[in-house]
Amino acid sequence: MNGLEIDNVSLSFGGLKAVDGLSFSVEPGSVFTIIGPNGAGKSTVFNLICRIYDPSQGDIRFNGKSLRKAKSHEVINHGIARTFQNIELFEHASLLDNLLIGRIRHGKFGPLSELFFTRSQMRQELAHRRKAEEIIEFLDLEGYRHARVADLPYGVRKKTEMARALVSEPKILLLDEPSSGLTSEETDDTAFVIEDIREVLGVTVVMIEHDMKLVNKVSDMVLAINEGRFLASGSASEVQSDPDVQAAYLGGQAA
Amino acid sequence: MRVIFRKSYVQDIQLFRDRGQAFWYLLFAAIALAAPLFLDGYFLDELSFVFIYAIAGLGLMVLTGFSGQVSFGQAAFVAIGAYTHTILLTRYSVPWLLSLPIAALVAGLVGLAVGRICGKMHGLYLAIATLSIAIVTERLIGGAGDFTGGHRGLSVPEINILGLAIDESWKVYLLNFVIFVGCILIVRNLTRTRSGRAMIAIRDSEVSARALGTNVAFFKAYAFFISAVFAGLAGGLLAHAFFYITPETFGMGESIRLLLMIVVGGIGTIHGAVFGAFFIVLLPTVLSWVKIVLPSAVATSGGFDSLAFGLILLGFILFEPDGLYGRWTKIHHYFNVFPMYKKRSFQRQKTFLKTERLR
Amino acid sequence: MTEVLRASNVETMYGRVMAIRGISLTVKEGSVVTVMGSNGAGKTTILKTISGALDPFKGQVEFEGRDITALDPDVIARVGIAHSPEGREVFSLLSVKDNLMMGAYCRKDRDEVARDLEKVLGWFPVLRTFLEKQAIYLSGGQQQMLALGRAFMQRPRVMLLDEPSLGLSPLLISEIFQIIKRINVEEGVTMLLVEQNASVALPAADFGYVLETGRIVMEGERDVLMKSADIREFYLGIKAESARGDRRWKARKTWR
Amino acid sequence: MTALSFADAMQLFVVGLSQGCLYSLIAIGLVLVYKATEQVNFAQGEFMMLGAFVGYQFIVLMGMPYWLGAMLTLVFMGAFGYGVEALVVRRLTGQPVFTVFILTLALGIALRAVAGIIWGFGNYSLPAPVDGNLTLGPVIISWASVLSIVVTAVVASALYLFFRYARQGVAMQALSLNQLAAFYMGIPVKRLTSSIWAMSAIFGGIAGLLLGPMTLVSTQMGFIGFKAFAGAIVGGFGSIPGAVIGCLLIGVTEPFFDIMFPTLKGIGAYLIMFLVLLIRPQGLLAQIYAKKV
Repeated sequence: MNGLEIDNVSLSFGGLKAVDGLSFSVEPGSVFTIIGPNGAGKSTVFNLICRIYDPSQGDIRFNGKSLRKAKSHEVINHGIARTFQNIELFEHASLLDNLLIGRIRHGKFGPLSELFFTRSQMRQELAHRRKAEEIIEFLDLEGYRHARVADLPYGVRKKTEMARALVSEPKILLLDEPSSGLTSEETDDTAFVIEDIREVLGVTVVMIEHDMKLVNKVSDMVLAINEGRFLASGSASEVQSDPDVQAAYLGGQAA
Repeated sequence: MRVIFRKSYVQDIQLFRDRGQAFWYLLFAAIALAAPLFLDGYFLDELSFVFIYAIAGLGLMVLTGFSGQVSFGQAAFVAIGAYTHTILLTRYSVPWLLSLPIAALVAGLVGLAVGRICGKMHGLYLAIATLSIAIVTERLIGGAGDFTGGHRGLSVPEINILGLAIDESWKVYLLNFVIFVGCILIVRNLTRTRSGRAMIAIRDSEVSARALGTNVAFFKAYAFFISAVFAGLAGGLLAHAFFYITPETFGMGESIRLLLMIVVGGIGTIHGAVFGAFFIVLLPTVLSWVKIVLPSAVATSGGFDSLAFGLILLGFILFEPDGLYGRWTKIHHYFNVFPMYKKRSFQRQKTFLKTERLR
Repeated sequence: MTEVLRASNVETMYGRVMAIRGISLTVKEGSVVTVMGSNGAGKTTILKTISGALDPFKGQVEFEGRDITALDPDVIARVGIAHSPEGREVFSLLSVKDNLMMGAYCRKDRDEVARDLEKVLGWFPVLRTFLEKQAIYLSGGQQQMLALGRAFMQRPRVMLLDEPSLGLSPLLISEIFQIIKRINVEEGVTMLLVEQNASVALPAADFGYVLETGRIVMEGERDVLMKSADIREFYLGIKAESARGDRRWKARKTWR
Repeated sequence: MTALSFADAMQLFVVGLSQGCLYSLIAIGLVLVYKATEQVNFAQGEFMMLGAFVGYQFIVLMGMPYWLGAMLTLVFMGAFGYGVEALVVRRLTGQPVFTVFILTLALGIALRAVAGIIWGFGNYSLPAPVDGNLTLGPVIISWASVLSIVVTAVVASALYLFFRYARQGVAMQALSLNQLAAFYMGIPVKRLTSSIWAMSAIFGGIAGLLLGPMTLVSTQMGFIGFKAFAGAIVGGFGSIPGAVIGCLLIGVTEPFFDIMFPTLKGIGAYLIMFLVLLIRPQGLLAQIYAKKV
């Protein structure tokens, strides 16, 4: 089958089950949201997909191919790109360089052509640059192109990280709390960006998110987990009306 | 203040930022090429040393400045280069033009192996591991007996390229200069292509470098390889400059000196390696001038040179952590914006320590 | 009510950027004051300037009439200001208990400290179960509780809270804010609260400031702010539904 | 390679043990600073050298009674360590670890030069605190070696307890983990940091006083500090028990290694360290944790 499949995956840290027999699948072209209380294992799921952790049981497949044998730097070659909860940018490089680093999967290692900067190398560099510029325009980052990432405001850094994942031309984008730390105004923008990512770029989005307004606006499918286990899934409104989710996560207050 | 108008993407990846910059660099190159006309042998020899150290420094810059791997063992690769080159020349009569690249490559391969082994180490662990490589290399060369000349050392023949004897200071100077420029171009090319970016990615965040498809172990080893090739090249040239090499020439102290050199120059920039080389080579000369005006009790005491070296370094780290190149850009900036210079734009703030034990 | 904290005309650089430009604010004893604003507006910088982690370029910070501008952060902490920083900043490799006891480092009254420890563990029962565990193993929400508890263990007169809701689930946010309110009411600790999430922060506060690009653009009592159209639109996210549903263009802020 | 008799082996073992204890004393000073401030003091070997020279000044040149001279030396070292932190190292707080590497390397160079200018570049002898030998069956061990073993054991266990239970000890760890947060707690970060450096310099001084009589006092004696580094790294830098274990491991294996491979004399410590790092890149008692992403 197509899309991303998590099949009965478990992982424990020192006896504590962080993820416990979790299964779900993501339809291509959809926006899939994972919600759940803090420490429910949401980021761990991303880390499992990206092979930072090795599951103790179960399989993760993308477009029918198992990822279990892949090394963590090979995951992106399957078309899976991600952002991080606490922003992991290349702080001392410019925004543009960050995006160009995002193009790393689209290049071959050619020591001689690199060190002597041949014409074909130049053409390659220009192609990367054009792609980076496309994404810069797509996310309205023009003004910051040559700024050092460490000097950028938080909201822009957040967008930069998204841009860096997008220049790698992924098939599926994992967003770890895209709205955390943003104001409601910026969160609204994020909603439009996510819709554009899906519609204009045709990228499947899997996100972890707390802001229920954003979740309601963009998700096709919502999965709620708690303590590493499945809690509920369905449309955003179905999941929110689920009594288990209310008790463990929303605390009765309709968001 | 000069503003760069960018009209095409090519502009950002060109060798020079704009015409003005190209003009200045070409002018410098021209002056350097013409230097034998107006400098005497002593200064040409000194400048030769500057170029050679700058080559070794460029290598270390790739390793430490770009890929973020601190190495206290660069002199080991310089030694391997120097010894391979000398032994090939004297024992196997390999032509100079072949011997030097082989020496660089041998050093590079050893570097590759070290990089592969040390790939998982970080910060202090890597620093001490590489330091021990420097110590072990020195001992191994010293202990290898006749093959390397042991602790007695080896004498190095004159440079001879295809029958052309490079026997005078100005010839050696020009040869070193050409190789030096070549090395700069290579490092510059590295910075504007994929591998260079991969190294910077590893330096700043290994996790996301991996997530974006960087084979971290590979590029760490590659950085070691390039750095060792440069060191080996510098070693080959240095052997000629010294005429006679012993294992002690390339001990732990030399490794540390090389590292200090790129710090004084300004870490992470090509300029830094060059500035640092100027500093480290010319410092003793400058100090010998200073000594003339100092009371003889101070000047003749044995520790004066190293005390001065230590104190200058301390001063740099405390007051100008960006090194000579950093100071230079600030002065440059001052004149560029002349009446509007604000001290504020480079003001340092209270900073606080955060643990690096989590990675 | 008397003023306990006052900042007058403070300007602070953050890196190479002027992050706050001439800010004056006052905090009355026993109140909860919130500072709202978007990213990069300078909210964190205000707190850091008050607690001494950043030195202001200009201006003055006073605590109970005493000038505390640009003192070292530990001195300011001992004066009676506890800062619970953004991103929790717990001592990751120390146990939960040691983390809490570090809050009480400067206190000599052992019995009181023990009582306060019990109080904190009463508010956050989860912490009790992890008491001997290293803080790194706590989830984000638990770390937030720990940071809050640790700040309370200082027995401060004023608490500076930086984004206590960051990255927390809706349930946890409401729990944490209940505790914050309790500390304020029951323990009489004055609060200066910086929040992105105005929809939780403003209802919990008595007085609010709105910060935009380093300047205060609006201030007022909670009830006044709650009625402001701009606040409702941009910070509380309550929108007049337009005929076309979601609007993609941005309304202009007028700060009325 | 010659076969070793049991008695010879025991003798070598004891020699190695006391040597390992001296490495440990230097390494403890290193780890102490690292544990509390995450700074690495490459000049720790030079601190030891300075301790030995100051002791030489008081005891030999000025003719003080041994224990008085030794006490004064340690007082001097404490003040010196405190001053170095307060006046020099503090300015670099928050800079990358690498910057502090370089700073302390430079400090080491300067200290060697200063010692050479003051006391000269020769070799000088320092009296041992205790004379005579202890004979245990076939093994002969000097009382000075016994003393160094005892001192190391006492210092290491006292420090272990200090970091585990004392309020200041925990606070020192806290400030190494997150200095800003420690400031926010009202912990007197600056004073504690300087005190740590003072303690570390005192341990360097003790090591210098113990090592001086065995190797002679010279400006070069500080290089032994690199072996202490190797030991601390084998143990997993940042752990005091680890440092002691690592240094003892290196101290004990070194004499055997030197006898087995005479041509490689002196580099055994580094080869052992390399081997350990190959298997455990973080040392025996790892102090590095995975960051959450």
